[in-house]
Amino acid sequence: MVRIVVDVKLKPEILDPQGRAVLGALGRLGLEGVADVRQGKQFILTLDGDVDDAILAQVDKIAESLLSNPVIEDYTVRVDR
Amino acid sequence: MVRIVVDVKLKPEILDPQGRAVLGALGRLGLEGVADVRQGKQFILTLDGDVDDAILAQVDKIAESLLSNPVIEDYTVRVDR
Amino acid sequence: MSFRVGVVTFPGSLDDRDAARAVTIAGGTAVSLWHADANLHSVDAIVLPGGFSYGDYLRCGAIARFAPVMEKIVDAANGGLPVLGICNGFQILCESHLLPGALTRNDHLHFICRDQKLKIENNNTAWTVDYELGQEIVVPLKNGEGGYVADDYTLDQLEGEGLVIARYLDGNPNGSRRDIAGISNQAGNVVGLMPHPEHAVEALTGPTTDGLGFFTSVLTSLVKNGQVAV
Amino acid sequence: MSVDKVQDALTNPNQEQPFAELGLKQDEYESIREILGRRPTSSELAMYSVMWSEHCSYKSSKVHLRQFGEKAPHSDALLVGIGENAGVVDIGDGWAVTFKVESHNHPSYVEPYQGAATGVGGIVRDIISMGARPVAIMDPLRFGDPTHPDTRRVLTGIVSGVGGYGNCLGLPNIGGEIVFDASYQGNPLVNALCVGTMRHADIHLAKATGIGNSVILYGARTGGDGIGGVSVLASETFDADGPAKRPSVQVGDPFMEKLLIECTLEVLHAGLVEGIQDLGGAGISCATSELASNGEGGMHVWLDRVLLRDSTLSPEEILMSESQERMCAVVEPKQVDAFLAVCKKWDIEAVVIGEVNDSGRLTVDWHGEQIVDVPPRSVAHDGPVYNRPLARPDWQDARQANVPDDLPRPKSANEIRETFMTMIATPNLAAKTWVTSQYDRYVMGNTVLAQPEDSGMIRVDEESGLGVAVSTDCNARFAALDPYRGAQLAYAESYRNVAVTGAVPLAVTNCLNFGSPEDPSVMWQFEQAVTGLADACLQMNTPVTGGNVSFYNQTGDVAIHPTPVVGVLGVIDDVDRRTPMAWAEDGELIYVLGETKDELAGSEWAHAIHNHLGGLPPGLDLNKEKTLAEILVAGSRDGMFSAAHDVSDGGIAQSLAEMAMKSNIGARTWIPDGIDPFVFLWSESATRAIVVVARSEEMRFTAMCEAREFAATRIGVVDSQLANEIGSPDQVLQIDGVYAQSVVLPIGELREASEATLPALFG
Ligand SMILES: Nc1ncnc2c1ncn2[C@@H]1O[C@H](COP(=O)(O)OP(=O)(O)O)[C@@H](O)[C@H]1O
Ligand SMILES: [Mg+2]
Repeated sequence: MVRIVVDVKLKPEILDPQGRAVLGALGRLGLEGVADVRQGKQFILTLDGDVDDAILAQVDKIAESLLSNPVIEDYTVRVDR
Repeated sequence: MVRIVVDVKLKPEILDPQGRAVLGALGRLGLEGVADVRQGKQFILTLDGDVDDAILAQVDKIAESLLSNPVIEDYTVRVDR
Repeated sequence: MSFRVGVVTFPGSLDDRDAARAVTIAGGTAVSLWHADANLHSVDAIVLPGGFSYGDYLRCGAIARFAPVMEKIVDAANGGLPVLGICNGFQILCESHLLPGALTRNDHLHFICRDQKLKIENNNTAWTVDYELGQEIVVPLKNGEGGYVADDYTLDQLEGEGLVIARYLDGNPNGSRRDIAGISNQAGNVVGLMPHPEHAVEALTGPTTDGLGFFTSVLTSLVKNGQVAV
Repeated sequence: MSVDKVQDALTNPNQEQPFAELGLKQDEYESIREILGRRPTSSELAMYSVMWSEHCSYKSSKVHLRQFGEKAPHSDALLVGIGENAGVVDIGDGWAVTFKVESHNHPSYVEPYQGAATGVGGIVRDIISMGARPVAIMDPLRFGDPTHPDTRRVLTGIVSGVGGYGNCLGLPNIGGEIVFDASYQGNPLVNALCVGTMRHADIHLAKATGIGNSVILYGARTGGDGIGGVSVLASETFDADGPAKRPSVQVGDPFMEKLLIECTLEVLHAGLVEGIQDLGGAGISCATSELASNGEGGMHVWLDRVLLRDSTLSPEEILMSESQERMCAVVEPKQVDAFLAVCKKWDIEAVVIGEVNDSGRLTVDWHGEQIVDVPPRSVAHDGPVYNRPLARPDWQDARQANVPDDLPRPKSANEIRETFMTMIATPNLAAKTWVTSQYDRYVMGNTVLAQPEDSGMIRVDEESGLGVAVSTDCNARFAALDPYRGAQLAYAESYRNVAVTGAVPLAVTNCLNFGSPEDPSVMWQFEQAVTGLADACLQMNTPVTGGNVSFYNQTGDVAIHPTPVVGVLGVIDDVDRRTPMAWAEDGELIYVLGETKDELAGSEWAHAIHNHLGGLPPGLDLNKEKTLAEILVAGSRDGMFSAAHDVSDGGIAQSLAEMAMKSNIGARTWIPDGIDPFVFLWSESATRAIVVVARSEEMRFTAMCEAREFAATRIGVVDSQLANEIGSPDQVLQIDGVYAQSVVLPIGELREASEATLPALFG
């Protein structure tokens, strides 16, 4: 069993209200020195068999078209064995 | 500038309707062989200064109390330099 | 004969019956379309209604975009078929790249349901011809992810070409860039709108009947364009 | 994995069993052995333990709840009564309505979001299982001290959970309650009510009829949810590595529930279903034993066919799992394919897990071996019944003697104004918009009235305008002072709220939230409340159609205030005739219906200003309540009222303020002769309402009240010019005759104060 991890985050120029809310809360909880907080999503795909380049290419396409919205988000794909 | 990454995911025994919805869509998009999909959250904290053990301990506490819900979620904290 | 306006039901669509009712009150014939259909049943216009298609757990509209019916709708819209996306429908139109930009989590992080004042900024689209330019209307707004975003270039372009069709008045309810409540494509046949005109078509159940204009507009413009023989 | 088979129970009769860990008493365990004539298998033990729990068997409340049946008024409207998933009432024209309220208190304290979400999910499935389309939900909620730090966690989570689930399901939220009281600190109450509509022909019951029919489980897969206790059994049957971890919290999937609604209605309308049952508490144990017990008495189940989310589940766990979003249907063999096809259309998994037979037994196999063989009635209906000791608490007299008469009251126009501003902003009276704007009230397009109106109102028939109104109410402080009258006052308020909108009250549901039944004081409160409610329903001719009991709402020795939430459903022939709460035009006359007495015990004023709870609750004459309702309904039908609003929490002051804020039109009002201004404004005497009458209707209106010998006092007139006259830029509510002075309240100032409270606390 192999796991493919897709991380999706908002592009830096897009406002992240959840990150901002966390940032505000951190201050109230006494954690100083945090300049910025961004919240992202993570998808963990567990595959039955092994991963080859064809599958990775397919996952990459799905990450781009389904798991992220390229207008506002960036993504990365990595294999976690 | 250092980044602390907090990954939050649902405990394995907790139902993840979001992951299930993605799993269904993957099938329709023709990606075979995916046994399971889980969706998690990622918080990326950017710090002005460096990170020491005291700060990490503080972040750990915040990850437990604010960023995750220990009743249904697990979290990990890592430093990304 | 009367105009056939298709209302698409995806699993998780919620306001499909409301949209159909609005079409009927406006004088059209509502035709229900199923997400798995690869056939538009020769409708003259289409409404993508509000709701939570496929649960919207991933990103609103992200999964619906891949529904078989959407392939046909994208082609038809590019060919000039009038399409109105309301709320979740707007999100689906953006995800399908029929409209630019995206809709993101409300800046206050809460779902919000309230009666919202809007200003009609373009009465030249298939869905707004029955309004006056600058007309102020009140219709319900209800969403968790209604903040319209696009890069500055796109926003400037939308504004420059008059493609913003409605803006929020009396307070921006969700952090939308430039108070944008709805936009259209260049041809004016595809319109996306975050608030819900279909909930403002009867005095008894809506805050006003101001929303009816969207549904009468499409009938008016179909006649004008001679797309349907009366 | 070794499984405890029926055969093992015979060959190994004296094996020790962990019945106590499963919550069974020694004598309960003995009676299971007696029923079976042997020791139960571990699967049977699992089934009995969960079905005989307080939650499922009503063992402590049953003897008292019987009153709802024994004192049931005769009603032709009642199509299905207590005992089914939800009661059904006839509202005319071939339409029927089903409604029920249920609690999800304990899970909502542990995990507020999911607890509240799954609470909504559960009650909605009860409504679907009657064959109805769910059309609205309401959420009566109780929280601890608003300033306690934990209240924020609990409230924000519960509100997002109710909204998150209900909004995604596409059900308008048309009302509810939000009340704060320190007694709920460790025991918030989440009661959820659902209303469904159907044609008479669509009514379905939970029965397994027709020998040879298939039993189909459909919806979400079964996981290890809500089986805390039974892991004792699982751990015994597992090998060395032990079972996987079981979730402590159930997670709701509203999208799955939405599909389940559409799919279920489609199979019902296609005539593919003989009997149907939702899966809630006790999961498959409950569904199969109830279906079999209500039907022809026999059922066989192949448990290994159940589709699982977690393959490590033991049969005991599968029997008890409370995984959400599942349903069970009894289907004729020739219709099974058609049934499965509809499921497929909606992308719902379904599997035949059993068959109806005439064995009179419920038998369950696990991979070819029999693990359960029981009489279904003994599991589902013949559970233990307790007549628990009850005793009037020793503190009750002292509490009733501690009257509020000596509490300092405002004594000047200035002090009245100050009290006014404090009271409208106190958390219990403040605007609840911050919460209710997180709920979709428009979806389905049939919401005629929703919060902050007195009742939620839904149009049932778009052609004729036939509709229903529903309200839920309970002032638990009144019930703490006197549970019998407190329950009746809750009933009366709910009844009045329905009548105020112009609907005729027809039927009742209730959710009885109490402390531990093992405490005789609590049991006494319970018995008093049930008796009060049953007596009121009999006298007012409104049957109780169903409800729910939630016990053990207490922290240590301290129980919550007894909180019998009462929901009343009314019918209105044409929703176009409804009476809203906001007045509309200059010159309309403002009347108070009913009499105001010095009744401040248990009032919001005593609570908010003095943190005082003592004395006797307001008096109640149900005959007068009925007359008031008749006036309200007749006035609505004859078009006499432009607005009406109930008077309850916060008294007349609060009602006038709410009407002024909703309409944003000024009014000149006055204190009638012969009554103290403070008492007039904040007393919580029952059986009162404010009505707004067009001048042209005044004669007809007063004649109607006189004919019925019901007090009607003119106390004001709608006047948008008043602001101009006194040079106020804002519309004003003016009260004359306050210790010979006028109190002027700009409506904007009222609204600001009222709307600021909740966001300041929880925003
Ligand atoms: N307080 C009550 N008043 C009237 N009926 C009640 C009350 N509590 C429970 N009931 C009835 O007892 C029956 C069993 O309740 P319950 O097990 O909660 O049903 P379900 O499992 O369908 O939710 C139902 O018909 C319910 O309406
Ligand atoms: Mg039930």
